[in-house]
Amino acid sequence: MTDRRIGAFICGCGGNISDYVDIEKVRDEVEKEPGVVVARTAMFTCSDATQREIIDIIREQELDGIVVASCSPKLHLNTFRAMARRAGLNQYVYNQVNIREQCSWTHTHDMEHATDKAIRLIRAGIARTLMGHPLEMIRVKTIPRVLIIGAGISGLQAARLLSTMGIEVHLVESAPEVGGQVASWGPLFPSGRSGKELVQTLTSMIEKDDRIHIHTSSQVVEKTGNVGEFDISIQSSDGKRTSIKAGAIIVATGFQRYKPPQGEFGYGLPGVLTLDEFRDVLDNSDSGSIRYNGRDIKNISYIYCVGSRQGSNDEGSHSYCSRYCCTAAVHTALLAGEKQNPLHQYHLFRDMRTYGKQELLYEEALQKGSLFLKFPDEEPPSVKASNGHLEVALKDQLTGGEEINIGSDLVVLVTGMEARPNRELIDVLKLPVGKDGFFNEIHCKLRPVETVMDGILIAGSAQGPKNVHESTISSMAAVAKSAGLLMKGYVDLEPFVAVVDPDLCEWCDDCSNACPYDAIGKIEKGGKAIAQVTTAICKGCGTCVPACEKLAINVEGYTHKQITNMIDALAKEVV
Amino acid sequence: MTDMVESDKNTRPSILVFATNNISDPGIDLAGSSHMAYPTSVKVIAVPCSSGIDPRWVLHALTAGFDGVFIAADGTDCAYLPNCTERTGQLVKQAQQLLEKNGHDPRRLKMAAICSVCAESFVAHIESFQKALSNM
Amino acid sequence: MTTVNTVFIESIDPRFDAAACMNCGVCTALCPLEIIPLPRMLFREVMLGLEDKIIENEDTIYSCLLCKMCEANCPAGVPIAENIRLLRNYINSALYGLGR
Amino acid sequence: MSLPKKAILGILTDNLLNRGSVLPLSDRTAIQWSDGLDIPRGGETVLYTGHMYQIMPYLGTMANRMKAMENSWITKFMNLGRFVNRFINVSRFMAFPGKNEKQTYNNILRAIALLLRKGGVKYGYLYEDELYSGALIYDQGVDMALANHARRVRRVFEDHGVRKVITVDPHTTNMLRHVYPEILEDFDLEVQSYLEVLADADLENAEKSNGEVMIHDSCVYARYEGVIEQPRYLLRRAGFTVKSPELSGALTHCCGGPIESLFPSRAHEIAAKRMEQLRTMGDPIAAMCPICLVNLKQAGKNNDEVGDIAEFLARALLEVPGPKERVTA
Repeated sequence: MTDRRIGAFICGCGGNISDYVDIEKVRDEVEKEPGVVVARTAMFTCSDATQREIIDIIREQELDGIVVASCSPKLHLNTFRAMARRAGLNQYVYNQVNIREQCSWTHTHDMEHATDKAIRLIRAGIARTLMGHPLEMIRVKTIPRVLIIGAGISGLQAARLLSTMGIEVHLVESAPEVGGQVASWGPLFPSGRSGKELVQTLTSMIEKDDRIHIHTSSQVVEKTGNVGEFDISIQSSDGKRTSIKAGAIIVATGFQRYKPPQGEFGYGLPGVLTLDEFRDVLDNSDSGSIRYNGRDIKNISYIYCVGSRQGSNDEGSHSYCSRYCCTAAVHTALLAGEKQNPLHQYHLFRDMRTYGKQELLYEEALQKGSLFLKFPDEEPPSVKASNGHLEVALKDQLTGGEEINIGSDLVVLVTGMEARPNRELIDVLKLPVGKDGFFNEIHCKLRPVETVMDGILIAGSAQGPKNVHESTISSMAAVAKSAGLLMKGYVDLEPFVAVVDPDLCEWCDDCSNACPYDAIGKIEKGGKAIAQVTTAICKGCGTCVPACEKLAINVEGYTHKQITNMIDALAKEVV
Repeated sequence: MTDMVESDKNTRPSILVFATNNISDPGIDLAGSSHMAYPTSVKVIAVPCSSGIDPRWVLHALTAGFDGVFIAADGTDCAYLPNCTERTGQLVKQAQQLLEKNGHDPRRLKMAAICSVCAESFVAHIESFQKALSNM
Repeated sequence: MTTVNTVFIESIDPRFDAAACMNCGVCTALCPLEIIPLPRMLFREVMLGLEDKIIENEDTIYSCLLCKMCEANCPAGVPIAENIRLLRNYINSALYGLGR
Repeated sequence: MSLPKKAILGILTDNLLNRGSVLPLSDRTAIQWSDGLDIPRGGETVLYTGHMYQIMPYLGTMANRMKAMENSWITKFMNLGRFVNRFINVSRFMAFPGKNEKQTYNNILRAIALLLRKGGVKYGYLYEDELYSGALIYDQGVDMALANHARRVRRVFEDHGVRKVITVDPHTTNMLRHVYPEILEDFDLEVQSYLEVLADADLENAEKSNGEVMIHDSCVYARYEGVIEQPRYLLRRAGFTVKSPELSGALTHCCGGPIESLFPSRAHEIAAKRMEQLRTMGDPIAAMCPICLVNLKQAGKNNDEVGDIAEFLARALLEVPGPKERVTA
């Protein structure tokens, strides 16, 4: 049998579990499992009092493994890991079994079978614990230097802030100048300062800063190493290569503007412009009038959501909202209204998304006479040229589907953002991108700006459409994350990585080929070639596991033995 | 009579679900938080990524007595692998071949992408899979 | 298909103000006369310069009670009664030649 | 076919421009109510009737005739009517109210005057110098005609050195308090409705309970002028138990009156609908606006069903004959 000493603690969750699962019966059954020396129920296992009781039991009974059957591990895994540590145990001999979200709450009408299921789930947790063993977090040394890719508004902000924290920065920019797209923009909401001014302020700070090294006309071409110590090669347009060591990488490569194909909403006809093109017209018009092609502009129609929220969810489609364009268009209309009065401005929209403080801008535009017309998603407006004018036809939903024809001097297509084509960079960094082409963060709320690659963070619109404000916020988050990582001098990583059984392994390189992160190499050990996992690079995805015919490679916490024993425990009848 | 049917539905056909820690397991949690019902014969093991599910585990589950295995994959949302769907699809094919070789109906393995808010879709998949399994 | 008439828009009294209307429909729901195009749709038609629509709705414009049931409950604070009055004013002077 | 709006509005406008009122009254008709009250002429504070109560008996009978005309061949001749009206006061021929009706409305004004006196309020009256406020013309959006008229009204106040005006109906209150300051520069008279004045005045409570009364709020008082609590307070002090229909106060339902002159049938439908709402309890109904009063009376079964709030207050507080009988000084 086993000499393990496992404690099982079953939570009633104040009725959330105990109303639907007979937790006393569960305890009686679980207590009989081999290896279990103590099984208890509690009303609230997560309460301080119960945690203290469990700690006492762990010490008295000299437990070497614990299972808590309660809510989803997403809620309390770390609570009970901390409890295990306080009791003097390795936190990885603790396993949490979800008998709330995946049992009591979804089987509220069948207590008998819900109880049966709870018993089986806990048995599986016990099986996993029996086959588990203490693990140590993987500690990696870090270099206090950050490589930032992209010197747009996000990258510049990140560089400046990291420097104030005493962290050295290498700023790599593919263009000959820093500043990115914002550098070419006119007045921005809400400060009213121009993008150009904003970038100049940042640039002048950065240029004076000894801790920030700028590499323009350069690309990242190679990356090895791992969090704490990456080795990066950059290549400038003249072919010169430089290698940089950095503890973390911030990807701030930004977006590119959607360019409508010829004919989309009349694009290509004289007087049909994208929002950016119209901003240029405005910036170059004297005050008192707006002129285009030698004509005074009196009527403007804006068509929203061009290149946004279009198409299905297919690869490369623009099914997302570009966030910034509604506000940008409304802001532009206000600027245009200041240049020329009277000016009739018609905004043809699907949904106005001038959220938060930007709502004030929308209200101002309403008050100043901009008219907003909602067209149905499935019936977009049409644009055609007639007698030197443009005619925009739409069905206005707010007048009950009235078909309205607007004679316009200009039609402005409010275009969105799309992901930059970063193929080479994606290959070098091995960063996952979403189907929309933007870089993926791990979780938009729980772990924003972080990627699955430890030590590689994303900032600004490289992650998805953002306005300048949101971009700088996200770059500050990336700064906080990277500084938090580097200023300690080391980083601890979860130990759920792949491990090779040297007895079973006979190096065939199948696992190494399967690994998406190049984390597996070959070494000589005991006179034979075997696979070796670089733990700091391994993400623990387990892709190598099914590749190995010999069952010689496992992911800690999810070993063949653990999984098959869990399956057996789940399948076994409750007598 | 109704109790009988309800109870039968809860015990058979039994399904083992492989879910992923970051995406599909939270989706299944959400089904519970929303008090959606699916049979108790459905049990979940969460792993880091669906591309790491070993076909031999699938065979083991059917040998151990499960009637079917459902892989709740991350699809294109996977934070580990951009081509996770492809890889998992490949594994499903391998696993189905393995099942067939061992005398099991390959349709006893099913895969679908379940995202972190796909609670309804998960329950619907389970329902249709159970129906399909009952007819095998 | 109706065409936007900017000349008409400019001839309406500039005090006409329905900009804040968000088309919630409270006005329509509360109208004791149950006048359907009043006031939200009518106001949009004014702002869009659909002059034909305004003339079509002449009777509606004069049958408003100005009781302000809608205005007092308008979440956007649109001065509905005043707008109606200004539309009457437009028709009186442009169509009836009154008050000159 | 509806009534020809152009012709009707034309007559009303012409009357206001040429004769100082939409439905010109003789001086005698306008001031008859004050006979025997010995109200001082002019003064810093004046009671201002705005002719609304005095016009009502005429408007009521005229509307009835118009309603009969609404779908008839006579409508064709309305344009001719407008032409003739420039020389002869057509509206006089269209409206011949009965003596009793005139007396009812005059008595309301007398009641108001006496209530104010009882409350210790000192005021004068402008007699034949008083002018109509132009409310109807304002509502119909004939702004140019109104501006001219408003200047005339202001001159009357200036000539008499008036500083404060006590109004007797919601429409005149709104015109003087909110509309005039919009259309006239530096128009800053203090304007209060007699209900507001009385609520602040020193009135003794009634000694006995006077039963229940259903209150009908005026749209203009409730939603334009915020006068909601005062009438209730006064009725309670006068010993009434005040009932309110479901739609009351700021949510009060219109009586239909404002469209009486152009769409009499529609106006009567609205009045009937409102009467249904007010009648649920079977209590007497108190209106506080002459337009409401005339409309609801028309929609009501008999003359007793609806009364003016001033009549209720007078009956309870003045120890003089009630609404049906004549109020004497």
